Amino acid sequence: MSQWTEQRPAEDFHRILAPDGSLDGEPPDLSAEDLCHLYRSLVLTRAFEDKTLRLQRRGELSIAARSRGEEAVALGSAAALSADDWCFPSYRQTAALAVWDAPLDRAMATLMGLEPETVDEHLPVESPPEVNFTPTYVPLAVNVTNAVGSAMADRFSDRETVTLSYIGEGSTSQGDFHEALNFAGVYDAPAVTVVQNNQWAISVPAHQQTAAETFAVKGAAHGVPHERVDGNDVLAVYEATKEAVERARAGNGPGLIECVTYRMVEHNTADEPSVYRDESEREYWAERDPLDRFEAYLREAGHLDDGAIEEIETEATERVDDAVRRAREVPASAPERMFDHHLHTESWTERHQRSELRAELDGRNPFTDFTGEGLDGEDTASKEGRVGGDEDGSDSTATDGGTTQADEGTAREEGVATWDGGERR
Amino acid sequence: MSQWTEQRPAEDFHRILAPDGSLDGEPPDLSAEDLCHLYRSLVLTRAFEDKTLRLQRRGELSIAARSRGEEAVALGSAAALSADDWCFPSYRQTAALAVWDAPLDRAMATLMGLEPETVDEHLPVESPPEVNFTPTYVPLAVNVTNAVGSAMADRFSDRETVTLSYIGEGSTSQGDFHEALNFAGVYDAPAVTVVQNNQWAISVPAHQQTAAETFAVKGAAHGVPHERVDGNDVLAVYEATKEAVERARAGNGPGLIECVTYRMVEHNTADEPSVYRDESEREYWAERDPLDRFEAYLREAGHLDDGAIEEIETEATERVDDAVRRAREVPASAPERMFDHHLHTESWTERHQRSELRAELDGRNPFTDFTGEGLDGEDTASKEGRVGGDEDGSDSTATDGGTTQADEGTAREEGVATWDGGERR
Amino acid sequence: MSRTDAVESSESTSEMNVVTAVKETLGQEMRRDEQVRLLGYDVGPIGGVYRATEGLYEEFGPERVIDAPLSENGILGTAVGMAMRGERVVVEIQFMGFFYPAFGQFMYTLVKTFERSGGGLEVPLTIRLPYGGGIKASEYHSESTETYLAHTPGVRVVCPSTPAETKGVLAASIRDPDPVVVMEPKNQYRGAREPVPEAEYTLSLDEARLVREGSDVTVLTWGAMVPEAEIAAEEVDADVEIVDLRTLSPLDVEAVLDSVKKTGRCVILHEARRTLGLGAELSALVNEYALDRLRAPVKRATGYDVHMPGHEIEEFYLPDAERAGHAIEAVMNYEF
Amino acid sequence: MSRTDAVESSESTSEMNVVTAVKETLGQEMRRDEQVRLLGYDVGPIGGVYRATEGLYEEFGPERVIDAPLSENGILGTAVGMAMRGERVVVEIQFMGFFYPAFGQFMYTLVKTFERSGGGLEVPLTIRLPYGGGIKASEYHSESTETYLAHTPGVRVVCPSTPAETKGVLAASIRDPDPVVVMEPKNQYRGAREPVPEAEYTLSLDEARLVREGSDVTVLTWGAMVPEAEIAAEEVDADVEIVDLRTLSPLDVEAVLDSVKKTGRCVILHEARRTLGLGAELSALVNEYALDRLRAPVKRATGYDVHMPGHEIEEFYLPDAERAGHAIEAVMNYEF
Ligand SMILES: Cc1ncc(C[n+]2csc(CCOP(=O)(O)OP(=O)(O)O)c2C)c(N)n1
Ligand SMILES: Cc1ncc(C[n+]2csc(CCOP(=O)(O)OP(=O)(O)O)c2C)c(N)n1
Ligand SMILES: [Mg+2]
Ligand SMILES: [Mg+2]
Repeated sequence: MSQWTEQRPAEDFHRILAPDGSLDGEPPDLSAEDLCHLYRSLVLTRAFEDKTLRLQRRGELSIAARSRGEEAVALGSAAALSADDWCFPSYRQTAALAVWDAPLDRAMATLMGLEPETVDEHLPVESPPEVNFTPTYVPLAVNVTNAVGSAMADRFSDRETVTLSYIGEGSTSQGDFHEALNFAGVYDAPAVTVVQNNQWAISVPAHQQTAAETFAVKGAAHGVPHERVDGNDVLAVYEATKEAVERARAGNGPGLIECVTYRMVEHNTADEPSVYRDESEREYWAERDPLDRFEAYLREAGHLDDGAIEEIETEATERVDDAVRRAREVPASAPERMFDHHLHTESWTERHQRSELRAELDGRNPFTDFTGEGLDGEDTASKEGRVGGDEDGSDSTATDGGTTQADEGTAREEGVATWDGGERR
Repeated sequence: MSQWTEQRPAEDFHRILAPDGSLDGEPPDLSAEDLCHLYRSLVLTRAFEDKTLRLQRRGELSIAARSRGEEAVALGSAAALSADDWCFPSYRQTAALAVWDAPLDRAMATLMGLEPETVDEHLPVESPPEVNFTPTYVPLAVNVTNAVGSAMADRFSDRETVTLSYIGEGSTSQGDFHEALNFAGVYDAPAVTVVQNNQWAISVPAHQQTAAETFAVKGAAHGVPHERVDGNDVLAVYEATKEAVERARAGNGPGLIECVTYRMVEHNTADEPSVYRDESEREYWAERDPLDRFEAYLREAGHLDDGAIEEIETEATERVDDAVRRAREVPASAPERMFDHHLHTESWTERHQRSELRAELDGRNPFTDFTGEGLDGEDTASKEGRVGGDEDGSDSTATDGGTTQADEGTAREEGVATWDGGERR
Repeated sequence: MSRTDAVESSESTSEMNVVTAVKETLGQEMRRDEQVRLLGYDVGPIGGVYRATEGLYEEFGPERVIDAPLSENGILGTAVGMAMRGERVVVEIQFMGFFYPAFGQFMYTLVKTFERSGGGLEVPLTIRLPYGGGIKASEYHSESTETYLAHTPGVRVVCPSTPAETKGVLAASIRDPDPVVVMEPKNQYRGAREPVPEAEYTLSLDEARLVREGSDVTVLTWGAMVPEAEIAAEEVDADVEIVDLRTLSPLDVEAVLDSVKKTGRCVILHEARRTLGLGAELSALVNEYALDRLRAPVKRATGYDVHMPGHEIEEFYLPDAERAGHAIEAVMNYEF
Repeated sequence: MSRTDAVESSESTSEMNVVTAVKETLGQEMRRDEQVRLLGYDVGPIGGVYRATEGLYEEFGPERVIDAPLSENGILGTAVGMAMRGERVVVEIQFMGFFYPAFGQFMYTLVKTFERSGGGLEVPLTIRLPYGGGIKASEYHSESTETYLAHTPGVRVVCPSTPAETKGVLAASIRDPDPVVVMEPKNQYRGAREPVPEAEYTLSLDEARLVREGSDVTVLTWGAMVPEAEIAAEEVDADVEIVDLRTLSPLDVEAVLDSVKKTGRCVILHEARRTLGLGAELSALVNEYALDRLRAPVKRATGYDVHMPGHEIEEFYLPDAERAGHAIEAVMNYEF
């Protein structure tokens, strides 16, 4: 019985830069500075992700997923946003964060598995990116529905902001994707959805994912205007997204953009693609690499030269190393962090269980309470005020059970243990 | 703020019979006998459903939903099946059951709210319909996914049977619908899905349900061939479905058919449509009535005359009255029926709770067991054999806890109480 | 535990049943805060299948009272997105039994966003969930499946039992910064009317309500079972204390333990199936923290471990004053 | 309660861990019955992300080992349809935490079809659900949320704890006419190997397993917590009886009560959150039917009522031998 055969997607999509970097159409109106910022962000993304791979191999991250060879998708599309817009990424859009200068140290600390409160405390945001990013979701497709809701809020409140979200081609099989697009269509929501079609969902190829001709055409089911673009051409991605974003901003409803690319590398560090696909196919795609292509174009246009490139690469390495250094300096999260930010008030149960955990950490027996009045005389029964939540601007009073907990000196001695290599996600 | 405005759907769909019953295209190859059977089934459907309305008003049914004016959809499409095919209806497809001569007494008893075991026991199926029908589902859209699974089973087992399922246009907004069509497309499953677009989902009009141009076009999202037909033209519905069914049977994959019709009456007996829609719109649709149209055609073709029609109507009334009579004679279900057919073995919990209920019915206190060994000396602790399930062909042994329970003489004295009319579904 | 009655005699009141209380409260909250928006199918011109949103579409228009496509998961998922942006969305799910398709968005985003964002993103959303049996409805129209919700962290689950409670609890839920599920006892929608204050007020989302004081046995219950407990209390030969939990998650454990420690006996009365119904947790808590005060085992007067049966026999499934009374008598007669 | 060991010394055995036991059993059952088909994403050429289906695609081809589009609800819904037509479908959901989007099909068709059809349509389907923590994975990869399943009638929920148990329980599940969820303790997938009989065999889906006899205290547990209970039993100063529930729904109540009545003390050990975790039901049952034998309150050594934390601190969430030992000591030292 044969394995999947790979299929090359049709190239009848929107393209501006030919694979060799020559112009195949009219380039969008971007300044040299803008173009160089895009390039710099792409280099930074690659440096950052390659670093996560090395850290994972050394046991500092439990898992890492890269977007190598796919960076132009998130880069070009996120660049089409404006300040105050919202972005709901999935896990393969580092470039969207990079292009908006989201703090790398926080991203790295999060990948290291630190609790969000620990990251907030030790790596506070100095200058937040101008675009609002939601945390990445592990469950697939649900972010698209939330993003449409975000856009509906803007539409109902007459704001001009636009919401952009990302989804892998595999995840378009989830009902959430269709429900989201249908709502976007019905309410003319200013929501732009990008399908990052990298041809693979772990081991399942795109042509086994759906019998539809393209992923773009899925928009037709919901009356959502759609376009299919060369996902390795940052200029085409930028232009198509810009058009959809501005149409949405003007009140003319949602858009769907399929960006055709290829997953050049493993699904994530727990995956070994040679088990299920023909790895020679990578050569075809390597010739279409988004970085090489864009670099050739920028050189030809006179925006870049060897010196500038070297400088950009050095800067990227430094920024990534700096982020790693800062992330490593964050102390381990206190175990009690696990209780944080569930509800805005602390219940009897939460307070009781916090004290059980505290007892366990102190080497005391956490099961000595037989009356509900507290462990070993600790008073667990009385009510407490509001804790956690938005510290600024609300009338909440933090208590010692809340987020101000600073007793952090446990775990994380010699790096996080790795996940058994045979187990994959 | 205005109410919804109604929109008349475009009539650029497949049509054979014009609204006045004259031919607008080539009629399908159906014998006079077949045509008259279709007509008879339509008359029967209307008689049956109108009866349910009267029974509901008298308090014998808690709720009833009719397909008046929409009957051609289920009629024409189900008629396109062959013996051994499978059909997964929703609740507005009485005509599909009628055309395959499914027992009306059982359908009526089920509407009266009797437990399925009671119906089986007292109204055993004498000659089962040649097409296999699943029970109707209350939750929307899930039947379509199951139907695609049924078709996948046929395809993987190299059987030539086809599975047909129905869904209202409102329910196409559920993710299940898309997930189902996507699977059907990927596996070339012999599954035909009919969208019964009656323009309304309770109070929500079709044009607020989706921004798509049509419901048929939703098939494009999944590579499923699709067609849009005049749902009030039984011949067009038949022909389109026949084509899709035979394509599927030949191994060429699924089909989606949108049948455009109109909900002439209330959503169900708990609904009052004049609250939310312009009821004068019914006139436009009354001129397009599927029964009148088909009757005119059959008269013109010489297949029907006044005498035959009268005979058919009388027969329909008699069959319906007979079904009601037989259904009414079924004794009320024993309360213990609620435990039947959950699992094939009886657990400690089930046995214990059955004896609690028995105690309660006997006026004894059901909470006297403080040891787990049974109520008032009843032995609840020992294990029992397999019960329920497929009585024939398996090695199961029915016990007194199982389906042979015959102690039935409770409730159902003066008809089931009606549901508060102000509450709607 | 709260003992104060919602109704203070000095205030001006109107007679309301549960469904009018819902409607009045929604209107009041929408007038008070323009970020309150309703989302659900049939909430618009028709005013909801229960008429709980009647008149609101006319008053506030389609951008505040938003009729949605027929998808519970789409409704919940987009509502979460709206709430992340500061809207106070009130979602109506037509029947509790139709909540299940939305379980993905419930688990992944509704209950998780506040935590995953380290407190950075709030989801101030309210889900109205008509629940419970006794209305002779069809399959999935009569469920009481709060276990699926109450086992889940990151969301409040509350269940008012009277018109006045409904108003205060629903208003508090809408104003609360956490996601809250409000289970509405639909068989009380058109039940008894009582005077409800016309002015705005909120009730605690953390505290149980003492319905009736007694010294022999505690009945723990909520929602539509509260009146059944009250009838049983009148009929049995024991001095019954009734605690209306009101907040099913998180639980007011203190109120539960205080009452049971005082009476020494406990009966739990709920419509849900018994196995892993909320009664299991309550019984376990009593066992853990009040064992030495117990004069009898805890008994659970509940539904059975079956799919909610059709309306022909649902009355035999549903617990009522008689079943509650039997349980009370059983624990009263128990001797070690 | 079953006391027999799956392994009888006369049989020929191979060394297996849990994941090889799964793979061998699937292969055996597929050879035995050609209506056994696997459905899930990544079950094909890659052999599953855990390699639990490795080699099966090559042996049985794409119509028996069916790689599906990425939709848990679509997978479950189509699998139910296949099962209604007599196929014995084995569904793999990659992680228990990804089951939630399929809750609609689970509630509406998987658990309901047999009942709704009055026994006319069976759903002989098996869902393989790798569950549990301790593998340093990310969000939603470490859940133990059996409550959502076990509160639901019409489906069996089982959880084997060793390689030999896995083989017998999985085979029995596949052959069973009811839908069965098999929770596989994934942190044991590559754990200790033990000799497992090569021949086909099945184990009971109705009975708990006595892991260790003792007279002072009963520990009720299952799955990956069984070895933790065994360690704790060695370390504490008490004669510990360990009951591996094995079948979480329906429960083997008799086995639970017999053991607790004998020892007079009970500790429950599970990974799930405490509130409405299965321990609540077990504690309530003990309370209801063995109260007068109890020499101490029942204690629940469990996870906390929080979202499963990230891998940095999950070890503090997860119960283990130490937490179990504390609970055992607490109930041993209790005096009325
Ligand atoms: C609801 C859900 N199901 C399954 C998974 C496990 N999973 C993680 S990534 C992945 C494949 C996603 O493929 P695709 O959408 O194409 O995105 P890509 O990884 O190619 O960027 C799967 C199955 C998940 N995270 N969430
Ligand atoms: C999952 C689910 N959600 C909601 C309902 C309640 N409900 C019953 S019928 C209906 C409208 C269905 O409209 P449509 O699909 O157009 O079918 P029609 O009634 O017009 O035939 C709704 C909302 C349900 N039965 N199941
Ligand atoms: Mg992909
Ligand atoms: Mg409709």
